[in-house]
Amino acid sequence: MNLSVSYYAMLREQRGLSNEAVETDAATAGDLYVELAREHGLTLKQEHMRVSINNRMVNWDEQPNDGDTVAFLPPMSGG
Amino acid sequence: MNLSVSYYAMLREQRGLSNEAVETDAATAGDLYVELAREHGLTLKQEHMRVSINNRMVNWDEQPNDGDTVAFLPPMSGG
Amino acid sequence: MLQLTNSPIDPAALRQQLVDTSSGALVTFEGTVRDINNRRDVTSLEYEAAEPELAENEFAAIAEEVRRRFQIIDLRCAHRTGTLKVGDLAVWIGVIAEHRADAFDACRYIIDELKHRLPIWKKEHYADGTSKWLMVDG
Amino acid sequence: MLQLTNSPIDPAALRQQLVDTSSGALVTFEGTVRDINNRRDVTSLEYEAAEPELAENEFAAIAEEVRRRFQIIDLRCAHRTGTLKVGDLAVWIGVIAEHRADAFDACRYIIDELKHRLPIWKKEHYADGTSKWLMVDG
Repeated sequence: MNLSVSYYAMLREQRGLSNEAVETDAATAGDLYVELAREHGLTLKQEHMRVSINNRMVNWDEQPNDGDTVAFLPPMSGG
Repeated sequence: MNLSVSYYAMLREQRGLSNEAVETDAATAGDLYVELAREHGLTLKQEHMRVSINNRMVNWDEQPNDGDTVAFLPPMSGG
Repeated sequence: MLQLTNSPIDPAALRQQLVDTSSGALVTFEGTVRDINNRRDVTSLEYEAAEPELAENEFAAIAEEVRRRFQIIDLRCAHRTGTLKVGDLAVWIGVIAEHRADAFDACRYIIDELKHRLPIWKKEHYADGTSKWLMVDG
Repeated sequence: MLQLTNSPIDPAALRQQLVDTSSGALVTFEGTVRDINNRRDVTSLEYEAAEPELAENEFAAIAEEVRRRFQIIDLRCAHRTGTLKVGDLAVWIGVIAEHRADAFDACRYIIDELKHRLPIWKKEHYADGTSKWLMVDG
């Protein structure tokens, strides 16, 4: 399937871009991150991050569908 | 001795005035209130009130001096 | 630090007095006149204050306790006197601190103590024409 | 209820949205940029936010929790994005309630949760030319 993937903050800097189109067979959002982390040398640990699909916070075992936007969210620091 | 006595809020209404000159031999602020309460039929209980002498909060056993201003303060309700 | 005033309180002006580059948190409390209290329709409120000097002395004592208990940078307080109608601002308290926990705790301490200790009295006037002097939080 | 903005936050305008005749208490929190954090001289801050829709959805979840836990009338929140300098307002939260305890507790709950959950990231720039992405409360 084809997904749109977004990166923010330190993760965006590590990846070197904000968005990219990804073709993947990853079964879950977590699997997708493992795949992309390996490919691009991303060092942030999954347990410190959150993930959203189509602007809705989801669990790492959520399954993305073709056309979805998946965003990886580093530890937040608003306020 | 001669004192200036101030009443506020419900106590002012009960006494019918805000300030009065009082000649008294009362040894303490508490004795003074007992004296005035008896004379004017004031019903507020001393344990629910506070008292100040010359704009300083004091205990009921504080002794006023000639020329002092004593204020009787009903239960407060600011804010 | 305590402003007793017969005119409307100006929150923006008070807020501007609380500026410090080391401040990370400002917490303010505003108490306004509610239309219903103890299930009765309130039309107006009257605040009577003791001599300003006595109120200021007592507020200074509260402020000293606050500074001893919490790590704050500065604080301000204004309290209305006279006649207020529903929606009017009766009291404004602002506290700045490096960190938010101190600002919250200090602001709350001030309003809690002020209600019991500041020599100010509140008389409520009701829609049925009656009125009543209130006790704390009444 | 959440306003994400690249321009300066206007507290007076937000405050005016929180008016209700049954309200007796308004508590506001303002978070500002401090000149020193973790003992380092801060020159500016950069806030990066996720998609507005994601931030709004997460704030709506926080607001729903607040309304379930505390007896409040209404709330507002604004958060800056972009570059801020020392003294600039980064976040504004306001809560009105009948009684002050709920207004204080709700306002504090919102800022505590927001820091962990709102998809916004803060990068500090220091006087020595370095910079760092912060973790919560860092």
